Amino acid sequence: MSLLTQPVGVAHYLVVGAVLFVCGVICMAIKRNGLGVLMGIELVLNGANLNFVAFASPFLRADGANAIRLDGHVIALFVIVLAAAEAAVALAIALNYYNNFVTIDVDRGDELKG
Amino acid sequence: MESIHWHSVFFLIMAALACLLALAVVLTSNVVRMAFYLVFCLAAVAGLFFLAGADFVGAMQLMIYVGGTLVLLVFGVMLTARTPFVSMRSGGGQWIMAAILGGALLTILLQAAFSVKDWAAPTDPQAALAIQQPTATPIGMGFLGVRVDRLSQPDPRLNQGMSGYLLPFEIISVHLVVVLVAAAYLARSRRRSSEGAPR
Amino acid sequence: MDMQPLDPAMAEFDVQTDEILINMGPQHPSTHGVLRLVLRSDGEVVTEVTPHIGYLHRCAEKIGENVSPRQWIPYTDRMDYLAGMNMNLGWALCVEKLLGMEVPEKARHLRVITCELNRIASHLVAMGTYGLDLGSFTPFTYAFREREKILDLFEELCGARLTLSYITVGGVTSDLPAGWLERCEGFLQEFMPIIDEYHAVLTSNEVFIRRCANVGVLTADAAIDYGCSGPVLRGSGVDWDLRRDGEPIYTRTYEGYRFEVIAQTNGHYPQDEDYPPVPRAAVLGDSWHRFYVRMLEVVQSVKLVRQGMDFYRRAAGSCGEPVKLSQKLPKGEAYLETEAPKGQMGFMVVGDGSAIPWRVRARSSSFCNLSAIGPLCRGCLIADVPAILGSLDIVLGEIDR
Amino acid sequence: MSPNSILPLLLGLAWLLPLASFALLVLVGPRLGKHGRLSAHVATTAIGAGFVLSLVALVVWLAQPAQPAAQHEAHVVHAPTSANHTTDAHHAPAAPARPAISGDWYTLARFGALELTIGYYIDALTVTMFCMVTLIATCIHVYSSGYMHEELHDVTDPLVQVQGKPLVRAGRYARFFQYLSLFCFSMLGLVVAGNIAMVFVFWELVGICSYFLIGFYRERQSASNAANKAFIVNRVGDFGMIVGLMVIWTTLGTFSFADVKDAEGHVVRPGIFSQVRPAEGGHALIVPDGMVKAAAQDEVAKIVRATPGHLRAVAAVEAEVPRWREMGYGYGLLMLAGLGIFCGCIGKSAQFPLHVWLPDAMEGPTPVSALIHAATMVAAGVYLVGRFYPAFAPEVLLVIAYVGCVTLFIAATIAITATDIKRVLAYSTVSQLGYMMLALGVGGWVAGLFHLLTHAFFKALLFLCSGSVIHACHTNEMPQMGGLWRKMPWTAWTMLAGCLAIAGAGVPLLIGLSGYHSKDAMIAQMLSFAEHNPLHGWLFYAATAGAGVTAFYMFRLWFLTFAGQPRDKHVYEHAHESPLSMYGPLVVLAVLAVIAGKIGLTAMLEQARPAGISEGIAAGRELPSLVIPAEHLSHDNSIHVPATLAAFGVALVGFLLATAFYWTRRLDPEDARRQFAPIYGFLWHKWWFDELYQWLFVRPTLWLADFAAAIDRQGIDWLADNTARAAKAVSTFDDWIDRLLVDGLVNSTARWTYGLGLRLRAMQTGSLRQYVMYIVVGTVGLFVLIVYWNLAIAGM
Amino acid sequence: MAEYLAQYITPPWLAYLLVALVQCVLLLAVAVVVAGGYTWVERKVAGRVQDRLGPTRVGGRFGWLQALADGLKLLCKEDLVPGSADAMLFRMAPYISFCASFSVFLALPFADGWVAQRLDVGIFFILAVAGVEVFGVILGGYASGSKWSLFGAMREAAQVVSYEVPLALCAVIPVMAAGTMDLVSIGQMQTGWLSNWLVFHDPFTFVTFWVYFTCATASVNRAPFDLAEAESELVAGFLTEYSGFRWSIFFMAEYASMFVVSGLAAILFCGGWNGPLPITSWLGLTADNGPILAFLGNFLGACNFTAKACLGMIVMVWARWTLPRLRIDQVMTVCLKYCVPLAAAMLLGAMLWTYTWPNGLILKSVRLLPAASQTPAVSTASAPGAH
Repeated sequence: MSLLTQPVGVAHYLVVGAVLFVCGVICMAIKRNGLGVLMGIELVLNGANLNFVAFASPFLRADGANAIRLDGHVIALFVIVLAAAEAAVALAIALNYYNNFVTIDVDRGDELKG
Repeated sequence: MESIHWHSVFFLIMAALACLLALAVVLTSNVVRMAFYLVFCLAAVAGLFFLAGADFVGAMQLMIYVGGTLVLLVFGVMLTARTPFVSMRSGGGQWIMAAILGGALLTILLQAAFSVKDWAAPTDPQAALAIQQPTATPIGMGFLGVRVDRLSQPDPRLNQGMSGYLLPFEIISVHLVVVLVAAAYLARSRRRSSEGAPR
Repeated sequence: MDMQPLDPAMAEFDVQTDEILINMGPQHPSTHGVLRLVLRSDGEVVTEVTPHIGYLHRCAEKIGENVSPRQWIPYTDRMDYLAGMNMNLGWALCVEKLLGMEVPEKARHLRVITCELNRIASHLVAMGTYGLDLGSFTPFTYAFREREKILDLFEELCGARLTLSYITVGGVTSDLPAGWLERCEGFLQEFMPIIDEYHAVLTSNEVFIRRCANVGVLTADAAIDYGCSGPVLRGSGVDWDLRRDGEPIYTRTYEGYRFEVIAQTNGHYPQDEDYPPVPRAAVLGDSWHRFYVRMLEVVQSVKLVRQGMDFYRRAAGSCGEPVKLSQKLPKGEAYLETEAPKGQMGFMVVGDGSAIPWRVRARSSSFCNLSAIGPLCRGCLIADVPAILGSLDIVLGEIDR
Repeated sequence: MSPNSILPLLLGLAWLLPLASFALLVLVGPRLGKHGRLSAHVATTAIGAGFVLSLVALVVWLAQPAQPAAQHEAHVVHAPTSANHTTDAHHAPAAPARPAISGDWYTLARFGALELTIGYYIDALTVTMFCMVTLIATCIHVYSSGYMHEELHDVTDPLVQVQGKPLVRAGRYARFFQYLSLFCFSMLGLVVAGNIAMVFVFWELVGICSYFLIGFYRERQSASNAANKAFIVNRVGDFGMIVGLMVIWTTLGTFSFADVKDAEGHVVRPGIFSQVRPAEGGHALIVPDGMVKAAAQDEVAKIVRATPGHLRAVAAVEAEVPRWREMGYGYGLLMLAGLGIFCGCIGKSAQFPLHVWLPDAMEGPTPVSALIHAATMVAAGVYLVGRFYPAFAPEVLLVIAYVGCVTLFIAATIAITATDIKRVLAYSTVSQLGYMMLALGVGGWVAGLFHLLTHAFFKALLFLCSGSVIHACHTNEMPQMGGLWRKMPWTAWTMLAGCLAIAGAGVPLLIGLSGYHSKDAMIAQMLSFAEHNPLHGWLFYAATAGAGVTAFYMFRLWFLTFAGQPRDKHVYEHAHESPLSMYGPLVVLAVLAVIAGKIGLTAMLEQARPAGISEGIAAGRELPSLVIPAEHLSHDNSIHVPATLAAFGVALVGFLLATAFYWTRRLDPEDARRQFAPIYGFLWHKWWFDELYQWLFVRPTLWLADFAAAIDRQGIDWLADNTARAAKAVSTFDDWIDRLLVDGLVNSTARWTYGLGLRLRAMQTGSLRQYVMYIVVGTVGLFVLIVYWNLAIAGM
Repeated sequence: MAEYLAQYITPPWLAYLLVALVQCVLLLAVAVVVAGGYTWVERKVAGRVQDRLGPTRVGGRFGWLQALADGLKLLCKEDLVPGSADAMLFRMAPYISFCASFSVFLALPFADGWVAQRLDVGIFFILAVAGVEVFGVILGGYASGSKWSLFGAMREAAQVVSYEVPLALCAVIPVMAAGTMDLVSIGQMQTGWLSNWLVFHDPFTFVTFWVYFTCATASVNRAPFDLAEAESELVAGFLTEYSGFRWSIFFMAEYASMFVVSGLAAILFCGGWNGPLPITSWLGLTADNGPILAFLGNFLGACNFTAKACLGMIVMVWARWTLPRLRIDQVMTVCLKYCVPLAAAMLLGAMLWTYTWPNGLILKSVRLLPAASQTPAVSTASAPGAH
């Protein structure tokens, strides 16, 4: 109950970020659908982004002077933009993959197996 | 009874939403539902951005991620959505493996999150956020090479706007254009036509 | 830097997707009835269209072998239910050909007046629903407004609006009521300016032109090969109209009438009025031309009706005596094609000496016109399928009979 | 009559009644009723009466007037003061502190200063344990009367073949209840015992009862082997316990827990507890004088030699004792005593590395498994740790914690793969005992014993349910069951209650089944410990992971047995619900398993908390950085909430995984098995422990015997022959060296390189998802490395 | 209001919850009534365009209760879920669209300061949140389990994602001219005469307005760009399998979106709540003359704004009932070959114009938030010591 009456801090954001990150990693690790892997990557990026934004805010921590401020926001923006770019390329790759293998199952694409 | 701290309440709602939806993304095997959950997970993250005082980043998240990237993703899903591929299940072993590894990673990350005392003990963000603050302008200035939040930079070299983001911004922009062109090129497929001659 | 080896067997496509089969119909807003089209499509691109018919089959021809020719007239109404008069006329002429009958002068002009009015009504429906197929609702209401007036005239004439059974073997069932000609003249007068409105709303509308110009191009040879007729054939530039080029028993009906056959010959239409010009994007034989031919034919029909009214006023005598139900048909057969609004409608009757035909057959123009949809739609977009289908202007009652 | 006099009477009576029953049954058991049918009634009546008496004792205990701490007499062991409960609202005891009651019934013998007595030591723990043991024993007696009905007539044992035919033997109904009565007597004696020697005696008595009952079907080779194994393995632990006893005897001169007082209430001889934690020092742990002197006997000898006069020498020695204590004399002895006692506990409670006997002990009849090998006897080890708690040095506690942790993890993992329903429960028992040990080791005295009590209820329940299932199906193998809930609803639902209880089901932070509360308390204490000792954070993580594994295998068991579709038609069709005498006890135990967390057990246990540990245990001499935090600290929200959520969340994941695997079948267990083939094999073979021991201990012993025989028979011949052979051998050896070293080195280098390449190639699977896994493993590994590297630099 | 209630209701959070609920219900009720009213307007206008009367009977004259009757009819219809549909997504999809399009009202100012939440990045927020609406359509189309619906969804995805680009480009131009993304500030800048409207700021904004309106029509799926539900081709596109209330939710979302884009056009280009003539200042209904008069002025402004937005919507209706539907390739051509380059060119032109005449050639009013004085204020405000 205490969380309802006390202000939250960076740590709480980090917890959410961690959960998203881990979910993303698990997603990447177990989804056989290539687009599922892609979604896992998006989750991972968002988990990281959340951390950047949380670290940027001087109000979420006791040592506000150490907040990374604008850097956090800008890096988060860059991450979003790069994620968009990545999604476009990954989608193109997925489509090509689909055309070549007639499936989107990433387990089928093991031609580089040692 | 202590007064409710609304900022925390909204944080909790958004955080719970984000976490649960992320979990749902992991657990569901239907790729369209995954996309569906992901959208709302990312929207909840955008809500968290707003709560952290990053209005611009939050709106950006909504616009680019939720509005753009995910529509793209869903597009891909629909292009490749043939019934057997909509839900592909993973083996039980991989689930266990992933659960163990994920649990370990989560443990480590949580430990790291709570390792610094200052991070858990904030000043009151509710009061701070109540003050209307422009968030877009500083970012815009930052892109133009002027860090308005670091004007009191003691280092004179860094104070001359050197700490801005003009160059990275340009690089990112060019990168984005190049990547989009490349993606468009990649997405076009070549296949052996049945007629044997180009159409 | 040449990255791509130019292999002639390699074709470059857009984003490649799987082919899917789609059922367009039999319940679909733009199949004009219960037609079922099976589309094989690759994304939005249609690679194959297969029409499936028979959902409206009512054994009309078999019924015709069990009733006397006059009794079968109401069944012909229900073939092309949008042009009942023309159907009646085709059957009546066919039976008359077998019997060797001649109809009185007055009946001949009444037949022309009603058939051409019905042609106008049919083309109005074709125009209105074509707008509907292209996503524009308003022309439909405009077209139906005028069509209603024609149907009002018919109602006054024979009591029915759609299933008319007015023209009969041996003439027409009744003479004109008093004042009918004036009301018809009044209608024609107010109808002529409205045609310009139609041209403004559709024919010369930029979006409309982009939607149907160069879509579904049917060359003249192909049109002839597929047995197309009517506006579909003339839209491909074949100057052929049974009212002028048909069998004598049919052309005799139009004796003394002046009209143009609407077909683009030598690069231009017979222009006796101020019509919107042919857009540059349009190609002979495309949907736009088919639509345009119908619009111009409406004007010709108006002219024919006016001439018919003049002839009627001058004609004397009765308007024909319907043959008796017990009229024996001679041994032998007769086949006659007439120019219905949708195309050439053929009827065949075989008599065996009794009052009941031994064999009755109908040759449907819509059926032949529809058969061309496969090649027309190959490689077009899904949105073009209704556009092409609408330009063919089919009626399922006639196809399935 | 005061409680001080009536409680010994009541509990003594409750203790002796089973003995009487045993005596009666030994004499006339088989003649009581047809085939000894009535022997069940005799034994049940005896233990039932014991239960009633225990309940009366409980009432008397609760009704006795409060005694303020100030009025405590010197010999009274202090119950915890209530100071630490101000912060702990919902665990505050309803009644104020009450002292333990101790005394002797009978003196067996006196060896100089040492008295061997039949004594009692009664505090809240004793009373609670009495109630628990008698209650469960009563239930099991009732259950057994139904379960063992086959023994009422001649038994045909298809598992034993005599000359190609199944063995036919006389029924042993009465014999079974003899053993049960004897066991109850022994167990109660162990609980009531007032000194460590008496504990040892009853310790061995329960051991022998266990031996008898495991080998109940003694004609079966496996049963007889299991009985032997249990007995021998326990001896290993008892050896350590004897060492501990000897240390205590030689250095402290007493076995008694509490002080021995004379009629006026003056202390005649201080007991173990007051020597280790004297009241004058605020019950802080010190090395007792006796141990100091024993360790410093060279110094003592010097002083005695140098000082004339016995009294003056004694005085001089006494004067030196504090200095010696400061120097650390005697601390090793204290640790040795603690470790020794704990060795016994390891054996009895089947802790690593002596856990191997318990699963095999499932050869006995199922009620025995429930009573002895799940609920009571194996818990005796935990009970003894709890009883002897004041005398454990912090280092010993750490050892206890680690042993418990390793045990819980090993056993839990083995339980995942077991298919024998009783074996799953056996490993679960081992694992849960490990939990208790771990909790006790990290300072969770109440938590550990609380779990002991709740565990007794639900584990007895689970075992009885499994007995019911086995009774119905005539097989132990879960793969042949399935869908049984339609056939045996009572068993299914009571077992579900047990599974939920052991998995710790509940509404987090609000309410739950018994297991939820006790596990919660333990994990919170572990987290508290981990926060104070980051280097030992493993314990918390392992225990939390263990909670998930527990939920997984328990629900795996339940789903495999009761849910889904029947896998063996034959078994399914012949299954039936058990008689009332069998499912009646199930219902009683199920109710207890559900509510036991909230009936004031913790408050009861708080009263018995040994003095001096309520505020944590100070650092030991050998590991000065070790901190064992006070238990009430773990009730703080900052510890309690995360611990609860972590335990609950992990258990939920375990449950969901089990659901996905075995109920909804969304995931394929076969697939998982293939994926983890090596790990699966490892677990399936129980971490190769049996084979390891076979190889390490059994086989060397046999070899040694063979070797001796060989020397006897062939020694001389061998010597003669080998003189000649030696020459040949030397040359062969030379040849061998040549091949091995010169050729072999070169060849093996090449082979190793090649083999390594092959192995590494296998890692390059081309599978995207596996690469992701590698990355995560690498990240986690790096993180762990960094964290512990830092800690090692900073903390050590 | 919440503070007031909290005095009487014992758990304070209950009071807050109650107030929030009441406000939500109010907003929803207004939205639903407006959407209902607008269906009536559309039917009437369509009727007139088609030479018909439109609804005449329900509610006496003009059929003004027709929307209610329609609503009742839709409520009474069976809520069908096709067997092959992904039932969960199918049920959720309308709500997504609805929530997205109504969330936008959070940042849409109706008059000077009459906005639920004045956002620093208001225009950005609106474009972002409005973009989510498409997601409901796509999901609904996919989840219906019908090929027609899937086609509708695909078209919607392709179309809306494409049109967001020129739409955002067009929105950037007035933002650049105004120097802020705060919609209230943009509105305040256009106070006064017609000439202060941003559409008359320079020739480029004038052209941009028409481009914007085209793109806005396309991005809210109105004819001639209503490909996603093209009834003559795709039966009803993504709506094919929807019936009853769920269908009407999509419908309301569409109307709300139309209102939003029209309102945005009004704020960005046509002065927002400031009329062609400065009537409020003539009447003295400004903040200088006390709060009551200011309220009146704002009320007039809100009416003005609503009227402008409705005008935009009526234009959309007009276009819908006049033009045939474009084909998907033509829609994409319009977007990528005409709107985007045009908008980009206008952006460049407006940029140069603003650079050359910083205060505009026609727009003479002083900037309310001069960029130069704002920057230091930001830095001091965000310094931690300031609080």
